[in-house]
Amino acid sequence: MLFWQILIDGFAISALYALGATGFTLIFGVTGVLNLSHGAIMVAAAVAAWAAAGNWGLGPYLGAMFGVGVGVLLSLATYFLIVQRLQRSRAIREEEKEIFILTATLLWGIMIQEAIAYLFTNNAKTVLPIVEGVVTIAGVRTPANEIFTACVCWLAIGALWLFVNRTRAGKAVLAASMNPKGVTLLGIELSAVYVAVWAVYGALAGIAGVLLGMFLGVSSYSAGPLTASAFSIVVLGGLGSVSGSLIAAYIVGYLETLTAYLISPAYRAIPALLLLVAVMYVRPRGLLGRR
Amino acid sequence: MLARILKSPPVWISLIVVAVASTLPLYVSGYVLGLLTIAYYFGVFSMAWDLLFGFANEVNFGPTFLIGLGAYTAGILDSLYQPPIILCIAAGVAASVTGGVVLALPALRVRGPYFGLTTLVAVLMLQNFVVVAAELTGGEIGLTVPDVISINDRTNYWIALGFMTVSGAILYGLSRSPVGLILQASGQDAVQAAALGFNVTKHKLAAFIVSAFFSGLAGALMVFYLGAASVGTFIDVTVGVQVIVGAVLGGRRTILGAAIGAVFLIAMGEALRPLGDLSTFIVSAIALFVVLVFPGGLLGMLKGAREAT
Amino acid sequence: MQMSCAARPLIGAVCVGISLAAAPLARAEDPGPIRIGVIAEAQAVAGSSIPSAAQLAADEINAQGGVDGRKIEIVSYDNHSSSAESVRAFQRAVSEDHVNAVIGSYVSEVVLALEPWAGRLKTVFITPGAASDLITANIAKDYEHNKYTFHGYLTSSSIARLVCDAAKDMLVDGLKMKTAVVMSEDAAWTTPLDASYAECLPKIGLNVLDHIRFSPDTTDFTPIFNKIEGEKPDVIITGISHVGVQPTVQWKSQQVPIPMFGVASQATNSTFWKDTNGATEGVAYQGVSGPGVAVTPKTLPFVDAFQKKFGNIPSYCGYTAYDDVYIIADAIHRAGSTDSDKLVAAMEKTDYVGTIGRVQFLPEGDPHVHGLKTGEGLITGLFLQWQNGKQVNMWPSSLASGKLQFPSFVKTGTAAN
Amino acid sequence: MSGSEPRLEVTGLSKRFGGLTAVRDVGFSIQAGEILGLIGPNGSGKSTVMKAILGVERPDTGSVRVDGVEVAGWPSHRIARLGVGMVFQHSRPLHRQTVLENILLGLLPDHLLAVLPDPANEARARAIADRVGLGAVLDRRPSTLPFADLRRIEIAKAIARDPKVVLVDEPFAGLTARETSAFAKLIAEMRDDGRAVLIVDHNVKSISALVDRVYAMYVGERIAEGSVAEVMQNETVRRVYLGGALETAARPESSFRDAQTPFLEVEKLSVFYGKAQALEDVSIHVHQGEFVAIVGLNGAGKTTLFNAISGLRKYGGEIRRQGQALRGKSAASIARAGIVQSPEGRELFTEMTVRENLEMGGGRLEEKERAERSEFLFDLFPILKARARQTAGTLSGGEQQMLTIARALMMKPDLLILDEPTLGLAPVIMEQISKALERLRGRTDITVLLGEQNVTFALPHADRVYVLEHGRIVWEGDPSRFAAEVGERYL
Repeated sequence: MLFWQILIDGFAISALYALGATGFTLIFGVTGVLNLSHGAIMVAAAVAAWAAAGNWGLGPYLGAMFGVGVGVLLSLATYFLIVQRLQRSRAIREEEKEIFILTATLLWGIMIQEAIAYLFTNNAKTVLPIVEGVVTIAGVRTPANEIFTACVCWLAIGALWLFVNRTRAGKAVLAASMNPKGVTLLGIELSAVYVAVWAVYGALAGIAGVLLGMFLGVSSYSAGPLTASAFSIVVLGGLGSVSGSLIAAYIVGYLETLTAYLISPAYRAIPALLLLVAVMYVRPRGLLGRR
Repeated sequence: MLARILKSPPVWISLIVVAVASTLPLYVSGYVLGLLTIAYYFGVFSMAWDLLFGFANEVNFGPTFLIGLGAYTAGILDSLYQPPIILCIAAGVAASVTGGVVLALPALRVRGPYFGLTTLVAVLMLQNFVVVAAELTGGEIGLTVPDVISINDRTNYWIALGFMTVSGAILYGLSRSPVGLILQASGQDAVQAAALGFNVTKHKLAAFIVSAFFSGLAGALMVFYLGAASVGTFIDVTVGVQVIVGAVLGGRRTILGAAIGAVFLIAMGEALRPLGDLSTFIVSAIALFVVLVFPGGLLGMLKGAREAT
Repeated sequence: MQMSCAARPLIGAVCVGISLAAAPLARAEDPGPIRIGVIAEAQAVAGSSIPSAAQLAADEINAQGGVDGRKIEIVSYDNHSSSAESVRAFQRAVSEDHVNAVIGSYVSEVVLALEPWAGRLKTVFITPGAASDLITANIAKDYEHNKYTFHGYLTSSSIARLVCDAAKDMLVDGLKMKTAVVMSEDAAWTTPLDASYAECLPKIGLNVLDHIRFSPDTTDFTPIFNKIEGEKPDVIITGISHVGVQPTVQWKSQQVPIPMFGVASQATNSTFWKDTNGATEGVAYQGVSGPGVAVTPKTLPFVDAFQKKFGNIPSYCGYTAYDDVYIIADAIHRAGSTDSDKLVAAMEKTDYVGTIGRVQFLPEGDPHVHGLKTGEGLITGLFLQWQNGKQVNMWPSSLASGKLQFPSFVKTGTAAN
Repeated sequence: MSGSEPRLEVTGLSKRFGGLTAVRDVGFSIQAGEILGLIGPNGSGKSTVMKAILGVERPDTGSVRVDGVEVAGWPSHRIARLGVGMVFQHSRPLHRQTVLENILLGLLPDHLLAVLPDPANEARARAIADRVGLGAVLDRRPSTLPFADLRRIEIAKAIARDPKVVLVDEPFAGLTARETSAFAKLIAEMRDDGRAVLIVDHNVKSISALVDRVYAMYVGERIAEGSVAEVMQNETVRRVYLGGALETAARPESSFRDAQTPFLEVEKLSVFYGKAQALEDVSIHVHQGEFVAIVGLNGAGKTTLFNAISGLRKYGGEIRRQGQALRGKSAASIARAGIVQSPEGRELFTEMTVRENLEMGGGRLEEKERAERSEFLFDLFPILKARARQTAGTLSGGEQQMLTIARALMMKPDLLILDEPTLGLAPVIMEQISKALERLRGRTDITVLLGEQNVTFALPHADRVYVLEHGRIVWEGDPSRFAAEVGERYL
């Protein structure tokens, strides 16, 4: 019983982590950017969906789509207003651009977060769920919503996989992550690739945010922790390695669930962090890191 | 060389500024003083961070790890045994210096984002520890410290100002001294520095220790000013962001700029308080604007202006 | 002031204008208005009612000519729910804005950080919403230094006792329940709350099977609910304030078959139904007041006025903040001065019927000195439940306007039959 | 007093990186007051030797002795303190410090307590500055100085520590003729001070005036050692650098249809890297179907020229494709327009399979056409077919080079730019690639612009040859005349 509970709950939460982290690592792998406004974008998407579905009466489906749309817009804004400007800036020396992008995206994230708190206050909000009710799996009464979340996460990840491995645009993205110059020399416009990646990223983050909003609920406070968890998962899995982050997401997800069930909900986050620290010391590249 | 340091504009300008600042209590309200007191401590945080980033070229996302260690160690010691405050502060400093060494270990092995990450994780760890060890640290509740250095606005203000001035002088002096030169060389290109016979590891480690020393000291002093320590004040990542933004805003690799930036941030935040929730938004917006448009930071802008004329 | 504006961008500018204009204006006439500082969590559900309610009270008093001809002026500060910000705000209030008293915060952590400053800066300070017993304990420990702090809301332990009283009548006698699990957030105010729960629940015949404390930043309550369900209690006795939406929504979405009963501060707020998409249906919570419940003759007029002015129903600390302004005004009137020590003396003699009952402070020497007296004829508290979008009072029977009913997925009385 | 004991003695030095052996059993010694030239083409392992001496790389076997002290495996800074100095090719001065402070750095003790500046140092720094010719610019910031002065700072820093042994990495790269002689003088002075000097460079010629002895390396091993003259006469060396007797297949320029407006015209091209001018008034042209080779040593500017053509670099002057100016077009659009580069760095997608890499190249072709094309290329490079399912990263250097060329050919280029295709490859592999190019020329009328420092490889294919030196075209003509007129420089 307990075993199944842990198995099922861990699976759902991990799927959510995985989706969140995938976009984050994709962006890093292809554009080399660690986007610290990640959490804020997720929250923005969720809150947008909440407002659209509830306050403006668009209903759950349109609301969710609206939320994802907001995610994409914000992600593109992040690229055009901040990342691109910094990458092209001549005033900043190359080796310093990293810290500048990190600082700038952090500030940008705070702005988004504050804007949300200002417009919608910072109480937790839960997005109108698309599916309700519960089903019983292996004797575990599970919210349909939870299963729905896991499914959508995996659909999204699967879609990403197809995009990257089966479409030409996707291949270009993959190639760009390995060797941008090579891509240019083959007549593919890097700038186009980057825009595509940021759009895809926005969609992933948006979906993750909206699902989180339906499953657990979000508040503007969640932005920081969300970025942090994506960050740690991605590093655990190895920066830039999508499969790595998927594995890492499940390791972290189950570690947390196990701790919450077997030890105490209060210590939930700690084992994962310890593991992360250990990895940082023993194998800084992360589990599947290539760089 | 000393003569040159004294001649350099940033130094005598800041000397004048300090002189003026020290007279503020005579004609400024206690509230503004209280505000500046905090700002000055943040100034030290930012300067200590800039020593690591600007000179050792180590991007430390966990300044609050060092600050928090100092602050909480001092605070907890006081709330448990009430020894003389000076002892608590010493203990705080010791703790954060140890933390600095711990932080340095990975820094000397891993590069780039990985190190930045380790530091971030360090903060999360500390934060979780504080929450979990609630009975010791006050957890989410925050720790109320029985003693304060003084409840007199002016005294507190002068302590903070003096502390910032001294730290600034030392850090700036270091950055301009021969060791500072070596540190920069090590940060910029370890191979070349080693080829000149410098033990890069040794110098970077030293930088971490110095940075930790001042972070911890400032943290401990601030606890005994506020009379309370909470995760939200000393450890939370957003605090670290404020420290970093302060340094970048003021002009990285300048030490003094860091202090200016930090004070500016706090002052802005307060000046905009009437806007309520929007104040943070606007402060971040301004900071972002500076980062995007004047990467040199406030000092950079001034320099630019001077060279332009 | 800004806070109430915060919710309304449009008039924000106006409000800012006012609060800025306030400062110089004050200096002008003599002896000048009575200034009361309000430090609150503008962005939080509960906190946002505090400045609004205080302002409402001030307006009413001023409309009747103020206190001995002196107008009352509210100066508000948003503390972003942070102790440090609050300390700075407190300093500003006293040294910059020269307030005569401070009403502050529903967060115990914040109040505990401010309490020593009230003593240091010798300024009367009353909290409308914090519950931790430490607040009054500190006063008892060092009266001379801490006497400036007053606890304008129930202490955790008294709240716990009120919950037990209600549980006795409704759950044990009513639904024949025998077992309970206590679920509370890890925060300053719940430590004494849990202690009292542990003490009084068995007394009324509820056997406490387990006691779960979780970190206030918990987002996923699945493990917690599953654990509780595994232990098959008849009821979950809650102690939550910082969290609210998430446990409630997940309680519903996971269809936890056990009723939630106890303290759930966020549930007192009228927007809670919308925030939870109605998941709060059936949540039963302790309160000092509720919509449509005439605890005292003053209650309903206040709620109406508040709703008229701010468009929503006040949170629990709205009521107390409103009363606190009157209490301070009354004390200043009786003291005939705003001198802090005189004010403290006068406050201690307070006997005022407010919106939540009859307010009297416990005297020096009591372990809860400066805390509220509770019980028949003073403050009894209420027990309400969300029922299809409305907060309906169940207890005490004298004020009840409905009876407990839980959503279909909740199985009650299983233990009984 | 052991005058005969060598200052620096390297014996049996070997270093492997994963699979490949970078250096095998290298040994030499340098006396005080002697200059040894360590030469070899790219990938010959000479820089690995240098790093091993400096302690940047830890040698697998062999010993490195400084004044008889075994230092193999020591950390860099200890070796440096023992008296080994290094003049880096790429100068990275402290940008916010003055030239004086940069030199002072070299004089500082490795103490944490060195907080107070020592005036004596400043005097010494000034002396050194005057000696290397920086006296006039002491208080300027490096960013305001010409390239040559930045190199001077490096020399100043190196001699500031008064080292017994000085390693000099490609002293003349990117310098003008006049600057070159000035630097030669500085290095000669080091010798006269009784230091042991090791100069690392690509070929004998450029350093022949300076060195007492030469040690030539090729693919990680010693191929010759002795006086400049001896080494230049050495058969192996001549073969490595010049190849044997040439039989060239050159076609007269007049034989090409587009004689009046050549397919590609480069006119008065000049490119700067910050201070350093990489290209100066370079003018070349390539006809439809022509095979043009640009011969030049490393740092001569070949890659820069190609990158300018491919639109990867800003430039002054004109580049025209069939009369159309290319300025302002994005690199990608230039590639799409049929000017395709097979870059020196290969730039393969290392985690993709060989086939996927090719498909990336043929991305814009029809399914069927793409299949045909890859068949054609598999036939051209049979080894790639065998490796089709392997990821590019796992291929050997030679196979990677072939894949790079094949990937470029997948784009059906009008003009194929080959940048250093033989870089660090073993002779056998070069042979294979050479054959492939031969067949390519036979079957298609492809136009090729080849950049090489390996004359052996370049000449047999070329219709015309340009010689690029210090960013200038110094010779143009028929490959058959090459050996006689400019061959010597390429030893």
